[in-house]
Formats: sequence, C-alpha cells, structure tokens
Amino acid sequence: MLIINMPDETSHSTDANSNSTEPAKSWEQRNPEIEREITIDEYQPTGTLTLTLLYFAIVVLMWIFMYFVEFAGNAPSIID
Amino acid sequence: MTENHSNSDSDSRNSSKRLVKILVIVGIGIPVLVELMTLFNLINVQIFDDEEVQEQPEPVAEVRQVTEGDTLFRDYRFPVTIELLRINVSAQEWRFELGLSVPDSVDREPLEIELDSMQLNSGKILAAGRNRSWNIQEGHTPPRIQAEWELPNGDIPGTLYISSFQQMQNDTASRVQQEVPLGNIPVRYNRE
Amino acid sequence: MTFLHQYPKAAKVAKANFIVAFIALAIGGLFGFIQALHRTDVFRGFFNSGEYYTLLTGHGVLLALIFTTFFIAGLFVWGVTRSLDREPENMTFTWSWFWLMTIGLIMTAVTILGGLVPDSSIRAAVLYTFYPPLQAHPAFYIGLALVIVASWMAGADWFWSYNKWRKNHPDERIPILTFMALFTMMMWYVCTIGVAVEVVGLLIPWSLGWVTEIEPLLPRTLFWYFGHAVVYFWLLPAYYVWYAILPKLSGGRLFSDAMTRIVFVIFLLLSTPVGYHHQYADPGISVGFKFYAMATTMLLLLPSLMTLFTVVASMEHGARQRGGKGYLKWIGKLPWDSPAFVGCALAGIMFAAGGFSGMINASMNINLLIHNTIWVPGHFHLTVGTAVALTFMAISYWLIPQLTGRKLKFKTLALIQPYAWFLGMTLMSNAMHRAGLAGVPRRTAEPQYSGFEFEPIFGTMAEMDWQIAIGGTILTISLILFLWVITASWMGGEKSDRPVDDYIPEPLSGAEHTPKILDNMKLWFALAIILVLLAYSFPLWEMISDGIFEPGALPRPS
Amino acid sequence: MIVFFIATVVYGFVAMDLKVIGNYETIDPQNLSDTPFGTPGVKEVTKNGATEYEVYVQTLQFAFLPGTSSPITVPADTRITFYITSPDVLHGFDVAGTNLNTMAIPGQISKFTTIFPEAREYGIVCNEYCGPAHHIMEGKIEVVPKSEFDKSNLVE
Repeated sequence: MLIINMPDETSHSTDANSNSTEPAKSWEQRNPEIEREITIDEYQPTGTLTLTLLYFAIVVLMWIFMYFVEFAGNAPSIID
Repeated sequence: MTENHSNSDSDSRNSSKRLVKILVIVGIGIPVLVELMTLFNLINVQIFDDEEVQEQPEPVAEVRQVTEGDTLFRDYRFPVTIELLRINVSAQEWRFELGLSVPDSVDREPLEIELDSMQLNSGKILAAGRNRSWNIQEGHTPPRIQAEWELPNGDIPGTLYISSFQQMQNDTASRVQQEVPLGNIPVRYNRE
Repeated sequence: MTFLHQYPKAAKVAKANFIVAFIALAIGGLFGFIQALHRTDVFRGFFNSGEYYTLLTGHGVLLALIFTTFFIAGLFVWGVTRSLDREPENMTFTWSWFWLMTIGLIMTAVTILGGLVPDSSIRAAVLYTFYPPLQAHPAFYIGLALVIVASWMAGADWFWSYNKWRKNHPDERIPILTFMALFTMMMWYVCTIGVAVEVVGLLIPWSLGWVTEIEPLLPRTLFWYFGHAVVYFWLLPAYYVWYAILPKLSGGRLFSDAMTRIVFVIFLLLSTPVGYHHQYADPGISVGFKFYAMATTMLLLLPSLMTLFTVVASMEHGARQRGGKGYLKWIGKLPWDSPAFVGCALAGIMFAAGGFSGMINASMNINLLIHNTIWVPGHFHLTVGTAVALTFMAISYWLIPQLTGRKLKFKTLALIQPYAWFLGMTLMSNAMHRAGLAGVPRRTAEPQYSGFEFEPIFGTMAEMDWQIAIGGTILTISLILFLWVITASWMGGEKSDRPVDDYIPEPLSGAEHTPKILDNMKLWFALAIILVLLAYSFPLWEMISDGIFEPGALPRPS
Repeated sequence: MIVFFIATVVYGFVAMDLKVIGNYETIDPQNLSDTPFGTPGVKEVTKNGATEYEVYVQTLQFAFLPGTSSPITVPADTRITFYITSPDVLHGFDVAGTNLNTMAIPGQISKFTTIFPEAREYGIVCNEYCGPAHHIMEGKIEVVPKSEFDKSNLVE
C-alpha cells in the first residue's frame, strides 16, 4: 500500500468521516481539465515509443557522424 | 493551470493563449532552428565540401608589436634597446619588469628618458608614478635602466608611452615621445 | 490545508534551505553573466583577466555545490516529511545540520570573494575542482568539509525519520518520495567518501603547512571518484521531481512505480565507479581502468533511457487524459501554459540533448577531441545548468506556495521564464559545443592567442562569441525573472489555505507490482561498495604504494 | 545502442589507431634537471631501423618549454613521441584543432606517439587552469616537410 499525502486528501474530501484510504472520487474525476480517465489496462504509450525511437535514430546517426567524420578525420591523433 | 478556477472572460483567455503561442514559437522554435542549421552546416561542410580549401582571409596588417631585443627611437642619435620585458608572478604580486639599455656614446651628451604612462590590456591607464625618469649625464651613466611596476593581478601591459629628451642632429635638444605597442610579454612564476 | 499548516516545523527548514539556495543562485548567476561577456571579449571592464578565475571559482562553487546542495536538502525535507507524514524527529538536530552547512558555505564563499579584494592574502582561485598543487586558503577546504559533513547529517536525519516510520509500518513499502530521497543519499554517502578523504586527509593538513609536498594525481583521482557521482547527486533530485510531480502536472499519473525504483537502484550501484572517465587524458592511469570506467559509464545510459521512457509515458498519459490523440499530436494537449510544467518539460528536452554530448565525453578516445575544451561546459550547462537548475526553478513555482501558504504572483513572467531559459541556453550551449570542436579551451579568461587562430568547422569565432554572449544575457534575464517572481510571491503573494493543488495521485502501476527486493537498502548499499572497491582499490593502491605524498610537488598559491 | 557505442570505441582503438595515453613512469617534479627533461627539445632516435624523434616538453607557469619562446620543430610523416611533464602545477597540452590532447601532471610523464600528416603550423594551448596568467600560455609546433627538416637544432 502506497500512501502519498493521504492526510491531505482525506482532510480535503467532502466526506470528513471517510476513513477509506482511497479518495471517494479519483483525482481525475475532480479535475476539470481532464476529459477522461485512462487506466493502466487501456493505456498504450505509442507516442512515447515513437519519440524514443526517433531520439535513438538521431543519436545513433549523430554518433556515427561525430566518431567517423569529426573525430577520425581530425588527424594527427595519438597512435600509440 | 489546475489551481486556476477563475471565471476569466474569453478575452484574457485568448490573450493568454496567444502568449503561449508566441512563447512556444520563440522559445522552442528558434532553438530547433539553430540546431537544425548547425546540423546542416556540419554535414554540408564535412561531407560535401571536402575538397574546398578554405581561403584564409589575409590578416589585417597589424601594428608591429615590440618585444625583447627591439630598439626604440631608432632614428635618433640615442636609440634605446629593450633588454628585458617580463612579468613576474609571485605569491601575492604581479610585477612588470622593463629593462632598457642606451648606447655608450651617451657619455658625451646628456640624455633624459621618461616613462610617461602605460595602458593595460584591461583598458586601465597607469601613470608613471615616482622615479620613472632618468637623467643620464656625463660621467655617472648607468648603462642600463630598470623599472618595475606592480600591476593589478592578471593584467598585462598593452602599450607603453615613453619619451626621450635628447640632442637632435642639428644640435637642438628636443623631446620626442614614442608609443610602444608591446607584443608577447613572457609571464613567469617566480618563487622567492 | 497545505504543507505549511500540516508540517510547520519542516516547512520552516525547507524554506531556510531554499533561501540560501536562491541567494547562491543569484550571486553565482551574476558571476556567470560577467564571465560570458568577459571571455567572449564583448565587455571586459568589470574585472581583469586574473580576477576572472576568482569569479569562475565562485560561479562553480556557488551553483554546482551550494545552490544544488541546499535546494536538494529543502526538497528532500519536503518529500520525506510529506510521504512519511512525520515532522523531523528532533528539530535541534535538524537545525544544527542546516547551520553547520551554512557556516561551511560562508567560510568557503569568503575565501573565494577575498580574491576580489586588492592585496588580500585570503584567496581561493582554484576553481571548483581545486586541483593541487594550486593552493587555496585553508578556510576554503575546511568550509567545504563542513558542508559535506552537514549534508551527511541531513541524510542521517531522513534515515532517522524513516526508521521511526518503519516501526509503525512494518509491512508497508517505502513511500516512493522517501525511497528516492534515501537512495540518492546512499549514493551520496558512497561518493563523498572520496572527496572527504581528499579534503580532510590530504588538503587540509597540506594547506595548513603540516605537510609541504603533495602528489597531484592522488587528490585529482579522489576528486573524480566524487566528481562524477556528484552530478548524479544533482540529477537524481531532478528525476525525483520528474517521477513524482511532473506526471501530475501533466494531468496524468506516474507510469510505473517499479521502473522508478529500479532506476534509483542502478544509479546507486553505478554512479561512483565511473570517475576515471574524467581522466582519459591523464598520465599515470592504465588504459584498462579507463576502459572499465567507460563501460560502467555507458551502462549508466540505461537508467537514463528508462527514465526517458517512463517520464515521457507519464506525460503522454496526462496528455491523453486531457484529450490528446495520435502519435505525436498529444504533445499539444500538455499544459504549455503552466510554468512548473513547462520548466520541467523543457529541462527534460535539454537533458536529452545533453545526453548526446555526454556520450561523446564518456567515450575514451573520442573524448580527446573535446577534452577540456569549451564543449564540456557546453555539455554540463545542458545537464546541470538546465536539466537540474531549470527543474529546480520550475518546481519552486509549485513548492514555494505550499511552503509559504501564498499564491504565486506574476504568473505571466513565471511562464516566460522557462521559455527564455531554454532559448538562452540553446544559443549559448550550441556555440560552446561548436567552439569546443574547434579546440577552444574551457576555463580561460581570454581564449585568443597571438601565435595562431582557431579554425571553426563553419562560421567564425566572432559569431560564436556573440552567440554565447547573447545566450548568456537571455539566461541572466530569465534568472532575474525567476528571482523576482519568487521574491514577490514569497513576500507579497495572496494568502490562501490551499495556494496550489498539491495532491499527488498514485502511479498507474503501483508499488504492489514492484518486487520487494528493490526496497532492500542494505543489499544495494553493500553491492555499491563492492563495485567501488573493484573499480578503485587497485589503481589507488598503485598510486599510494610509493608513499601517499610521493612523488611530491610543492604548493603554488592560487 | 550501448553495445554499439562501446564497439565503435573499441574498433577505433584497435583498427584505426585512435589511442589514449596510459600509465608510463613517475618522476620527481622538483628534480627534472638530471632527467632528459633537463635539456628539453627534439631528439633523434632509431627504432627498428627507422629514424624517429622524441620530444621532451616541460609545461610551466606560464609557458611550454620548448614551444612558447621557440616553436617545436618536427618533420612530417615521421613517428614523433612526446614526453611531457610539469615541474609546478597541472597543465594541459592540447594541439589545437587535432586529437592530440593530454594533461601534464607533476610527478607523472605523459607519453604519446603521433605522426603529423602535413607540413603546417599548429598552436599548442594549455587547457587546464594553471594560475592567473593561464590564458596567455600558448606554444607552437612547426611541422616541416621531411626533406627540409634541419637537424642542427636537435638536442642531445
């Protein structure tokens, strides 16, 4: 059981007598900016995957460029 | 923001939306542009322009800088040679040392040398201060003139203003000033 | 009810730490601005080039050591108190570490600033790496030692709270805010052993004149034993914010509790045995040790890449809950109008960029291309100078209201601030990286030489100088905005019982799915020690086997 | 990705001769005069029947000896081994715009070998802070065509 800021939450809850560890309403339901609540089962981080792969591609290409063009082409180098 | 429950009218909402738009364009757009330009230039220069030899622009003709061994007042009867030019760094001090030598023929005619002032690389001007003038007369001639300045730590002299009062070719005495742009001054650590 | 009202004693400690941190930030930032103008030759009228190194020392020590340490102490006081639901156990003890740390800071700062006083014999222009035989005033080293000892006491304070909490909650998982703080502190204990031995065992006796000679390589090695782990000591609290608070600011929940704990465990294990990667260009250290350090450094990419995934996934969760769709379109649904969110998110983007230059730094031979060039400050201004500092600034917009009970003022300025920082830092660091590739050195007042000229790959030196100076100026403006917003809110913000929504939702995948072994602190601490011994015992033995002070060099005043 | 990075580094190290310096020898920094560093400069040696050169350099506050008051002159396309040490504080020895970049640490000798591919001038920069005049510490390497290399300036 992980309790983060539970006292704060219960004190804020409308039902002051509630002793339950879960707030009566989830945070998402109380937040006007949130359109819908997404649970772990329905959440697919496809966007994150896209970004991560994009980042990896950029890093690998830049690495090859830096290593074989900028560095290896920058003679004289320490050869021994 | 989540904590903002104000019933702000649509005007202020719109203006704040516009602000965010501007911030995103300036604050994120320009950085992305800068990085893309860098990437483009790097690849362009390294991979596509390989054979092009970059023509170095001719360095602008600089004022010849004076270093140890050079001669001042070259066209006058008494040229002065810089024998020593260095900065000595010690525990708490940053000391500029200058040594000058004058030709032996000074024995016969009086010569006056005065260090007027000095401009440091930081822009500061140091006035000559005490004992910066030498009256070299017949008989008691020090062959060598030595002067020292304590400088602000880390500062290096850029230009020296030095004047000499001497007999000219036509037997009149006259004061001539020379501006001496100093070149590389060796800086050495000195352990006492 | 906000943090201030629930835990008034802890709030006071956290606030005191933040005040010191922000003063250090203001002075250190000012020095940085002067340096940016000086070394680019845009304006050199403030100080001369010898005094530049005093400013540089002040910039490094005040920002990298003082701002970070005090801010982290304040942040952890907040997090540990809140997640364990306990005030500190003994306020006398808590205040004593705070004041000890402050006294140490003042001693160190006075010796540094002494360098700006004409004819002062109190000097410490030794930069924040203080390599001997350059010698600072003894009070510089003693002050640093006090800061470190006091930070140990702060860590002990949090472990004390945790142990008391554990007695009442024998079967619960360590709350994640406390878990991250304790693992960061364990890492800190492991790595500060090196610098403590260096400062207390070697430098203090030497600066007091009890021994005259010192072997320069040994203290340098001990410094880097500490010197790279210290960057994780700065970074992990930023991760702390990204894992614990940023998901909520994005409108979502932390993606995975287990990932978070694994990442912190790996950092504890691998942060310290990587120090030789700062010494690839050093004589006196075998290539084999350098290679070992490279391998461990590269392995450290793993937890950072895991963080990238977990944190971005948490943000995406928020964006989708706010109605985001598509592969990348959801990014637009994130709260780009919230200063705290924007600061953390931009800091994260910068960290991804800094990660790349870090990989170059970490790789044994390509490192020589940029070793000790201005590329390196270009790199760490992305990581510590933005990923860490901007995160700290951004989260202050969210924390300070909870600690003072006052609402944030000047929200528009607060919103402009992180964007301005991002813009300024991109300009500055981009030019620093490019200049570094041309060979321009770091740590120098005047990177112009009479015998030769640097040849940039493209562009000109003058153009890069201007880019650095303009970037530095924008950063300074951003810093002033930050300090102004915080000061104004702190002194005159509207009082409110609940100035911000400070609720932190539980993770999507909670601690119940996290293997219990991750909470076994003794096990991980012991493993961390073993890895350090593997990396360091043999080379250190090699260095000291001919005598701790041999071959000895004489001190030189700074 | 991590494996790929390490693999490129190893490939460069082994196959492309992109090395870093390692452990060589220690030396008493207060007593350099009895060592080859007492007469710093370029020396000729014969290794495996070929003529090579060794360069002994002292780095001091605030000069390279040799390098600052007179350039280090070496031939192109020849194996040159540098030996660098410092009698006072830490310095850097970075041949600007190249991959020759090493620390000079009192008590330690930095040793590395290189071949300069073309005849041209290079600048040497001290890239580790060494005191209040650190920024003026610079030197020069003059690489001349092999056929024009003047051996009269070699030291013993």
